[in-house]
Formats: sequence, structure tokens, C-alpha cells
Amino acid sequence: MARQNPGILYCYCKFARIIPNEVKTGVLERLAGSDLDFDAVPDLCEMSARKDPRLAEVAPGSKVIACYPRAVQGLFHSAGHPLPAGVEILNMRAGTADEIVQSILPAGAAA
Amino acid sequence: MARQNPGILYCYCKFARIIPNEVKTGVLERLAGSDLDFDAVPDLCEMSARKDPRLAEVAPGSKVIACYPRAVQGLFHSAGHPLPAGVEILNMRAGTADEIVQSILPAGAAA
Amino acid sequence: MTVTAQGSVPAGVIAALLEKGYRVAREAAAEPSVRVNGKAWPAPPGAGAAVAAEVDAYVRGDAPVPAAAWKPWFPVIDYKRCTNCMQCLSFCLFDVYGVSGTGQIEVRNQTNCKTDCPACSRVCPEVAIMFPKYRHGPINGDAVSADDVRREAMKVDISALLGGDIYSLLRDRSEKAKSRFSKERDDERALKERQNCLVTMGKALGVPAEVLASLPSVEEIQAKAEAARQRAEEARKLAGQS
Amino acid sequence: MTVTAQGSVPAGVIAALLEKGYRVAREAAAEPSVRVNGKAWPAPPGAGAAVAAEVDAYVRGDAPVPAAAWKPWFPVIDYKRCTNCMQCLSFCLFDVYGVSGTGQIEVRNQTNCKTDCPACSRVCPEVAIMFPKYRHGPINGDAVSADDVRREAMKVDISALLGGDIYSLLRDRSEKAKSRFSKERDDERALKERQNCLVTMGKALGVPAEVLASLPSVEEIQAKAEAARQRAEEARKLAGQS
Repeated sequence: MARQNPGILYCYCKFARIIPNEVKTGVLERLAGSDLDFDAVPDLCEMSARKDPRLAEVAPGSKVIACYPRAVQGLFHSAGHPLPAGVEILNMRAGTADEIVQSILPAGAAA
Repeated sequence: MARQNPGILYCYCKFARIIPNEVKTGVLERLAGSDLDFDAVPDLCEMSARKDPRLAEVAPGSKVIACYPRAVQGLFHSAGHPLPAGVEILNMRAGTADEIVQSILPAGAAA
Repeated sequence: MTVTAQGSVPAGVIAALLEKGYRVAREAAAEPSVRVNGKAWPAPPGAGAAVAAEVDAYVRGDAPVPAAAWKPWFPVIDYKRCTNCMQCLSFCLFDVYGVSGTGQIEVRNQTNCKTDCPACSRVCPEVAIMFPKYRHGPINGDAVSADDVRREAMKVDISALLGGDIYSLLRDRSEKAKSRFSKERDDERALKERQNCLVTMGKALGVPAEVLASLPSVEEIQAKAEAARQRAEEARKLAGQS
Repeated sequence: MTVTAQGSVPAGVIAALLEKGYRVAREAAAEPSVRVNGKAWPAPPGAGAAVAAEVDAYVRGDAPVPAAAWKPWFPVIDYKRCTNCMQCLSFCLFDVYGVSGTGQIEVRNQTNCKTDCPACSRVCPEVAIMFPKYRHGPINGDAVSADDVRREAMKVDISALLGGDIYSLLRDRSEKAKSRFSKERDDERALKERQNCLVTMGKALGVPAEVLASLPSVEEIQAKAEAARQRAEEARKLAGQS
């Protein structure tokens, strides 16, 4: 699978309640309300277990909004599609929705 | 829930492969090909865990086609709807489709 | 309801689709589109309409109950055999068991049970715990034979082994565990004692290393012992009332 | 396709509906009907059509892949930390781990993993096993601190405790286990030894009775030890080739 353009991959963490709801929903609301393109998936863990080939499509320069970087890297690696260098992982278990969106939206666009 | 008329309750044991397929399918085929009324449910264990009120509808004189009688009685009991006396439990883990259907179909009707 | 133009999908609808397992992507495509499970949407129209109807149902709050996302695997008690000894309750680490208002052991949290694990049925001294989807008898509900009963009688009786009241022992240990652990943590003698015991244990019971290694953390042991003690006391009180 | 008249539903269609979690009943009602999830069918028409379409898709063999019926809970290896020591492989009782063609440990059977059980991460001496959906760090993937590493270094090292090569020990025990067990089964002395050991063990490690009671059967121990031995040997061979 060829890498595509840099983008935003958002994990909804459908099967667990480990991401604070205000962060998970807050980030999604801001994404939906923005002009940014994004790819929202139900659950990266589930995709990793299925070795979903779409995991190979995350291109350098992309941002992955999910959980701890070490875990996210491990999930891509286990699926046989290690993340390329230059992908920024944003952790919804540690930051607030505002903090996460600040590092994604173009300067001045964060509401 | 009031008990209704005696009937046939068939468990498809959807979530496990413990019932030999030729028995499970064979019984269902014979039931479907007969003129008997029956109630086929995906999984008695699942209904028991949900405490499905329909478990209370099995009337005396009914036949339950499922697995070991001790287990079936326990499942109804756990759900808060113990089986009434006079319910025959037919065990698809032990008998053949023919044997099970013989004890259900009216004499002479078994094909 | 149809979801069409780029930017027109509210976050709530996206969340509803994600909850149902769909993948939703907004892309800078020539034609504005929402990808559902990797396909452009709406395409084919039938599928799109079905999804829209589902989303509608979600938004209205009358979506059908989703099919069971869980293999129904849990213990079932044969009350004709059960003596209410509570060994299963104190054994299970996942709070599957509970105690009824009349002080009777019952299976309360079926979905907590670990799929395909029949371990609690093995500690029951009365062969009273069944797993209907288990492969072998008598755990699968098959008739209990005289041999089965004899085998159970030979089992290590936890209470007897530990010298009497299992609950007071657990309580006792729970209170002392923390100080003992911190004291012995770096102690050469304690390590030696552990080693001797593990080897003896392995020989006597044929316990594999991986089982010995599966001991839970001190925090879990303490929390579990405390919870078991409280539940057992609650059960005793209730039983005493009836 | 519509399913209407009594007796007209072939067994295959009923089975397909049951597979999808529907309940199908044929009743001696005035109006011939098939009950779906407790409702007469087709009623409402829309719902009936949807179900019919689903059944059609099933019969045609192009039904959509059902949504995941499993909470994705499984270990994830941090290969920057992993030293390929195989302790997780020999520890896990459910064959979650495997060995790659190049002799490297890998998570192979994710769906075998017991939901919410992070036990294997606790035996890893390198803090290299994560469960992304676990509550606490570093198991959840949070950064590994110096404290975490120190704590791991203090863990009981299974191999060292059991005096060297864990695999040869398992093999050895596997061969001797059967005769030893049958000899000691009815032996008063053996029971005494067990009792002493369990009490010592409980004191030394703070092990609760319920964990000691969770020992698997002799047959399971033997099967597991044999499987671990074979996998480890296979891994060694493969590693030697590369």
C-alpha cells in the first residue's frame, strides 16, 4: 500500500472508556466543525488485530489522535505496518481537547 | 408472565460449536419440514444471562431441545424462571437428530 | 435523513456511526463524500439509505438493541448440589458471584466471566458449578458420577489447608500484608525462602513455572482479600437474619 | 424475498436468522406469521423488508461483515524494549503469543487473550508489554520511568528461581509428572507436604487462597508444559538459522 498525503487519523476508542469523554467528543466536535479533512475510525486496537491494510496509509507528516504514543506505535507495528518517521501522535488520555486541537488546527483557526 | 400452551423450544446454541452440526441442523430441518409449531432461539445461555422474560413462558408439557438437562434447568433457574415440572429436555449433545425428533413428532410422522 | 455534503455532518452523527462500527472519513475529494467502511457514500443508494435509517434511529433514540457482542460463557449453579459454602465467591477474581437477599450464593455478573475459563468449577467441592458450553462432563451439565464425587473429595480443601476460617485468615493477611511485604522486599532470606517454597511446591503439585509466575500484585491481593471478606461477612449477616 | 406463510420457511433461512441473533417462531396464530425478535413479521413493513434484505444477502453470500463482536484487548509488544526472552510465551496459558519466521516473539492470536487480564505484562522483565486499553501506566503505553524499571528488576525471576533453564525444567517435569502424581495421589505425606508448602508460600508471598486454588489440572499442566517446550525449541531453531 502506498503512503498517501499527510492527514489526520482520529481513533474513537469505541470499545473502552479509557479516554475522557469530554476529550474524545470535544476533539471530534472541533474536527467536524473545522474545514480539515480527517479520517475517524472506531478503534485502532481492533484495526491492529485485523491487520487492517489501511493502517499502511498513514503518511509522514500525518497526525494520529489516539492514546499513548508507545501504544499507538506498537499497534501499527503489530499490524505489520510500522508508522513512518515524522508522524505526530496526540494523546487523548493525557491532554485536553483544546490542547490537542491547538496542535492540529492552523494557527488562528482554533475556536 | 403466565405460562402458555405446551410447545417446542429449540436452542440454536449460536455462540459455541459444542452441538454436533448434523444434530443441530438435522433437528431444525425436521422441525421446519414438519407441521409442528416451534420457537427457535439463538442461544439459551444468552437469554439466561439477560434474564429474558420469555423464559417464563415455557409451560408444563413443553419440550426444550438444547443440551444437558442439568445445565438447561440451571439456566432457567439462574434467570429467575425455573422450569415447571413436566417439561422434557432433549439433549442435542448426546442424541442423534433422529432420536430427538422421534420423541417429539407424533407417532408415524417422523420421516 | 441523508448525509451528503462535506462539512455537513454533525459530530453527534459521526459518533453514532463510529459507535455502530462504521468508519467515517471526510476527504478532499472532487465530489464531497463521506466514506463508510471504506466506500464512498451514498453508494450504492440502497446501502446508503439503510445506514441513514440506522443513524436516524440512533438520533431518535429508538435504535434496535444491538445483537449480543459477547459469547455467553458463565457459571451456572446446580442448586440441588450447592451447599452455599462460598468458595466460588472467594475464589473468583472477577466478581462474577454475588449473594442474594436471602444469603444465597448466586451468579450475578455473568459478563465479567472470562470466556472459556472454567476454573471456579474446579474449586467447588460439590461439583455444583456448570459451564453449559464447556466441552467435558460433568462441568458441561452431564450427570455427576460417583467417580466425579470421589475426585472432588480428594481435592485440596482450601479452608482446611490454611487451618480453619478462610475469611479471618484473609482479613488477617490483608492487615499484615503491607508491612510484611515492605520489610521483606529487599531481604535475602525472604528470597531464599521463596525459592525453596517454589521448588517444593513445583515438585509436590507439579505446578508449572508459568502458573507460579501469574501471582497478582500485592495491591490486587489486598483489594481482593478485603472485598472477599466484606462480601462473606455480608453473606453471613444475611444468612443469620433468615 | 419475503417470508410469510407458515411452513414456507426453509431451515437454512431460519438458521441464517438465528445466526444474526433473531428469534424465529412459528405459531398456530390465526394469521400465519413468523416472529422476529418477538414481533410478528412482517410488521412494520419497513422492518420486515430490512430483515428480508439481510436474509437475501446471507443467502447470496454477500452479507456485510458483522461488526466486531469482541472487545479488542490484547498485548502489544514494545520492540524497543523486548529482549526476546520468551517468558511471555511460556507464561500465557491461552497461546496468545507465537514466534515469527525469524525467531522473534510476536502476538499472534489476539482474540485468545482474556479481556481485562494484563497478567503477562507483569512477568515481562523489561516492561515491554503494553495493553493500550489498560487503566494505568506503564502498561497502558505511558512512558516507562526509572522507578518502573527498578520495580521490574526486583521481580521474581522465574528461570533463576527454578535454578536455570526453564525449558529443560519443564520438559523434565512433564516427563516425570504423571508417575509422580499417581504415586503421591493418596499419600498422607504428600498432603502434609502440600499443606506446609501452601502455608509457607502464603506467608512468604502474601498469596491469597483463591490464587493457590486456581491451579490447573495435571492434564492441563502437562499439555501446557509440552506445548511451551516445543514452541521454545522451534524458536531456538529458527533463531539459530538466521
